[in-house]
Amino acid sequence: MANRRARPNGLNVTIDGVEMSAVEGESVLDVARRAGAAIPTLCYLDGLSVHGGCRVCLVEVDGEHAPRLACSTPVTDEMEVRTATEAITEHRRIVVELLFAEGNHICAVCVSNGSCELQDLASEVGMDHVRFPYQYPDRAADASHPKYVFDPQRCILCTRCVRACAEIEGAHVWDVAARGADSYLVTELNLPWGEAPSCTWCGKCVTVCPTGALAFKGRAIGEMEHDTDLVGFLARARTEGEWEGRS
Amino acid sequence: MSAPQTSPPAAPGSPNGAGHPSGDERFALLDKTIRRARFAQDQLIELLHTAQDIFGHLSDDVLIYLARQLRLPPSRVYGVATFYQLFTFEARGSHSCTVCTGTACFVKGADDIVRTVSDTYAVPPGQTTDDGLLTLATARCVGSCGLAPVVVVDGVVHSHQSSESTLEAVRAVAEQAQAVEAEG
Amino acid sequence: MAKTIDLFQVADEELEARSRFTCRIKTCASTACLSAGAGPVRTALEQAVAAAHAGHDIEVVPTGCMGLCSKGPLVRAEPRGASPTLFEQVTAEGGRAIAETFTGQRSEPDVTVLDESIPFFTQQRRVVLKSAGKINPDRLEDYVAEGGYRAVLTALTEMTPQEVIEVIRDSGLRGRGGAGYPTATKLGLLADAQGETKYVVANGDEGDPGAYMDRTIMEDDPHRVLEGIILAAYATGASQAYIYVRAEYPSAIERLERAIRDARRHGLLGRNILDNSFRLDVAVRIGAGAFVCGEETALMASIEGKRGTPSIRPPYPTERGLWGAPTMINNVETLANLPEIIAGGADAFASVGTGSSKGTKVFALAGKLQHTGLIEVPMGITLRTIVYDIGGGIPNGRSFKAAQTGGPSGGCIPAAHLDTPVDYESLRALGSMMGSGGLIVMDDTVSMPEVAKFFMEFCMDESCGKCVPCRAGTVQLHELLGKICDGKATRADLQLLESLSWTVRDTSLCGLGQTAPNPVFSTLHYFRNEYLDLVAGGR
Amino acid sequence: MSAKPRFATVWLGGCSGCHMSFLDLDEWLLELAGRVDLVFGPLTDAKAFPPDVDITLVEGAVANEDNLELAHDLRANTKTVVSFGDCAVTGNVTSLRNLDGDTDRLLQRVYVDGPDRNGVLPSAEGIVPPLLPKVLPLHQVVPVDVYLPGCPPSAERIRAAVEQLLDGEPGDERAYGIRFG
Repeated sequence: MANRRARPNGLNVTIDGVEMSAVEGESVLDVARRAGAAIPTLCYLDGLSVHGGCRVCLVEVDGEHAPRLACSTPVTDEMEVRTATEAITEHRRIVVELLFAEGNHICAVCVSNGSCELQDLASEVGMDHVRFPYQYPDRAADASHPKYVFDPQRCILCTRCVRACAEIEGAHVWDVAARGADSYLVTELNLPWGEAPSCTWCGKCVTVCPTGALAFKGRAIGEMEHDTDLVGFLARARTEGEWEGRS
Repeated sequence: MSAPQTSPPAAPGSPNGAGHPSGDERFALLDKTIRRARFAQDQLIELLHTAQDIFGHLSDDVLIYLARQLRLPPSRVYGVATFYQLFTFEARGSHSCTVCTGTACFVKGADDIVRTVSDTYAVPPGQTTDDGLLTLATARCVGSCGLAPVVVVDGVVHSHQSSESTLEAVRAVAEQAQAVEAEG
Repeated sequence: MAKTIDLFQVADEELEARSRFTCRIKTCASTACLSAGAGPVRTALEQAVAAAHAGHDIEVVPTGCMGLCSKGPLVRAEPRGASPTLFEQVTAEGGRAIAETFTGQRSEPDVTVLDESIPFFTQQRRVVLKSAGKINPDRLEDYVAEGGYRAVLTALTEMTPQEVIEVIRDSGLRGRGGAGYPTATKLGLLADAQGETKYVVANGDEGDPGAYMDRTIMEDDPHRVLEGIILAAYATGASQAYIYVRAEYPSAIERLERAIRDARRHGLLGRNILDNSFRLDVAVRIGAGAFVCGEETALMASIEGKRGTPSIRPPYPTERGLWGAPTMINNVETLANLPEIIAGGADAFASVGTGSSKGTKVFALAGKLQHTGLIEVPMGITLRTIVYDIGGGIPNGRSFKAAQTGGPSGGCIPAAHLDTPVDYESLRALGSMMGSGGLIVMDDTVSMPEVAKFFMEFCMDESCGKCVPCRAGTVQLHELLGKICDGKATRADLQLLESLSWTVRDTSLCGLGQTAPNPVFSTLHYFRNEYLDLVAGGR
Repeated sequence: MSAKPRFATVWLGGCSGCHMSFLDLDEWLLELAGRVDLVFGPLTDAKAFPPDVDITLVEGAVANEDNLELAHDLRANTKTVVSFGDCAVTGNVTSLRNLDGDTDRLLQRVYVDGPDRNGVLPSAEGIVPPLLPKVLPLHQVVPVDVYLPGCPPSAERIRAAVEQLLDGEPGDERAYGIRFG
């Protein structure tokens, strides 16, 4: 009768020393956020499938020899998680440095300057400079769409746009082409975006972009703000039938 | 990329829709394989292989056609085709020289061979000479490590190669071609 | 409707047919020997036999790999009632001479004989390659005559699936793809998984540069692979299997497809296998040039016709694999061990090897050695035996520097550790790994930072690009190694190389990225001075 | 003995915006002048970088051979080198030309093909320094001790960083924060 645990099938999870109750099926990220732990994320976005590519949400789990992804690791009973050890912090910093070095991220002239998740993350992980040589990839921007601009120099290949378009809008205009360091985003068969017949002009890809890679046309430096909550809201509305009315 | 998107072939009325509006017979051949694969989306890679065998390379037209037939988003087809190394999107040279750069060949000096051929014919690895004569390629491992270094010239495997012997083999096929051309 | 084969009758008939020939001349038709000119040799043999009207007495048999690839093309003459002779570096002219010797037209061919009592042959122990190089891989009857498919018969008629798994557990078999996961445990996971359809996948996407074990097994003895698959499927309740083969292996694909057709025709695949209620279909799926597809989640994506990018685990394939159904992926060599384990028993299998590593391992022996080729050795054999006895030592008066195992995921083992037994744990303790079986020997002319750079370039080119540390990290590691090799690096660069290596190892999504820094770690560990000599300030 | 710390600022390949932001410190500059000897910078007359400098703020990326020479000079003669602003720290806008790669083509495009030009390449031996093949952040050229990113760093952040250095506890970025752009 006197169940020690908070809920039936409840799990006890410790995040950075804070004891939390959790439910089976929750991810480490879910519970950590409730615990107030600031685990950074880039590719993860509420409402989209889990991608697991950016690696910045890695945390240490007791008994595991390598870090685990907070976004995709389900919590288990008596799990002990540390979200910001020295090793984790250094890994995150290196990952962010790698992102800055592989693209052409010039905050000073970016539409998203001031509201960019990558820019914020750099500050958060203490990246005061990039130790690796910049790669300066030659990537041309696509301004063929009447409403939006795609600048692949700022793209971190998080695939939020790909997933938002395929999973929420159902159009699958975007995908990733080539592989490795040569990977890039394409619309349809590598068409100029403005000529892609499957694009519905819904703009979800633009709203979910964490950087200035996707923006509304005509925005100047620092004028682009994203609405990353939108797809989570839409996904919930759809799965929980929020517009159907509930008794 | 040039923009060959003349409007893509009209969606066939049924998935069994016959051929390509251009009337290119090769599409009928491709269709046969698509039907044998029962239009299964998971057969995309096999069908890309087939299409490349038929057409020599994968043009946008062919990719669009496959996307329509399998009812896949074009971006997905493009993403898959460009992911795999064996698919090529441009016509190849009339002759090819593929240098194996597997570990055994590396240890025995394959990189020198690549450099020599590349310098001599002014063609970077993975590309075709401007005159379309020679495609220089590298292969990860052709699995004949006992014969390292290995070079494949126009499909013929040459074992225990040096830079000189490779050049000789390439010259043999290339000059033969030029001689034929000169006669013709 | 397939007509069920009577294995014993076919075997008897086959052996009877063979005994009618006074001499059987086997000519290696494997990729390596074909590359060295085995095609014209076979034609010459056949023409000479035909010219002498000796077709009833002499049979020319195209076989798989005879092993010593560096001496190819190889031809082996097996006269009835006399000892066989192995000929090396046979030309078309030599082939004719060999045939004419056995048709009685000349006394002795002018072809170099390869002594089969050299350690290259005697130190080997062939289980997986038992029939390779001896049979015509295109003939099901050849395999049956060697006792083939008896294990399936035994399993289906005398054993429960659980019993099959138990025998495999007792044998101690571990995965031959690299990591050495216990095979029976994996089988057990799939057997216990709930699902209407379950899949077994044979991983033949051998991509390590310098490795061709799986290709040889698939080309030379495709039915052994099929038999292994049938056993695994029976043990786990799977009804569909795929063999994923790289497109670079066209003859493996061709032979497997023929083997599948023949097996189906003889009631060894399809419904009611060998008249039992068990059913299984097998299909070949072809890759298209992506090393990462050897990783099991990437391989499954590729089978589904998608980009071969790995997925995060959990869920594991045995929980949610192909099309969401429980799936088990095994390396081709692992599966090819199963027939011998079921037919010969767990004890016989486990009598070979060491405490934790049972059985044999196939290696593609390459690099700076007298003898290179494909070998199968008992687990626990020392590297020294492989290098100096089987491989015949280092040619050109040079000395041994390092043996590289595990390909781009593995490491280099220096001379000081030549007496290490070859088993999963010992190699891992040295910072290398068993890997799938590439074993490349380097002499003292090779620069180890260059070797590390070579493997890093491979990983960089083969990175799928999904996760940041592998996609961007391998690029930076490669650049740092290049800077070091060019003599332009500082001590700070060396430090950065090490710390980035740790991050790529610990944070990459899949095995490719996680193991990509291994060649760096291992060469830094054993050959640090070579790095220091290249860096400003030196040692 | 208790001489004031020797302080320098350097302007490499940048827009001088970081110096402008520095000047935004207004009256604090008077305080600073009391605490340090300003021995080199765009505001002084010195031609050569002086010896024994304690703190040097370096604005701008390393873009040409003069920048390169000065970078080595200042490093050899400074105790604490501060990468001052995004151009020094990352290359920033100055490094945008790296995307094109080829300096000859770049000069051609800017001075010959571009509008409102007289169609000649600027050249004056010994006066116009040749461009480096690639623009580099300062730390890719010489070791850097403290990084103060920002385009430009705000006056407050500059002050916090400099005060920290003068107080002898260099390089704790928590005091002045990290912010690009």
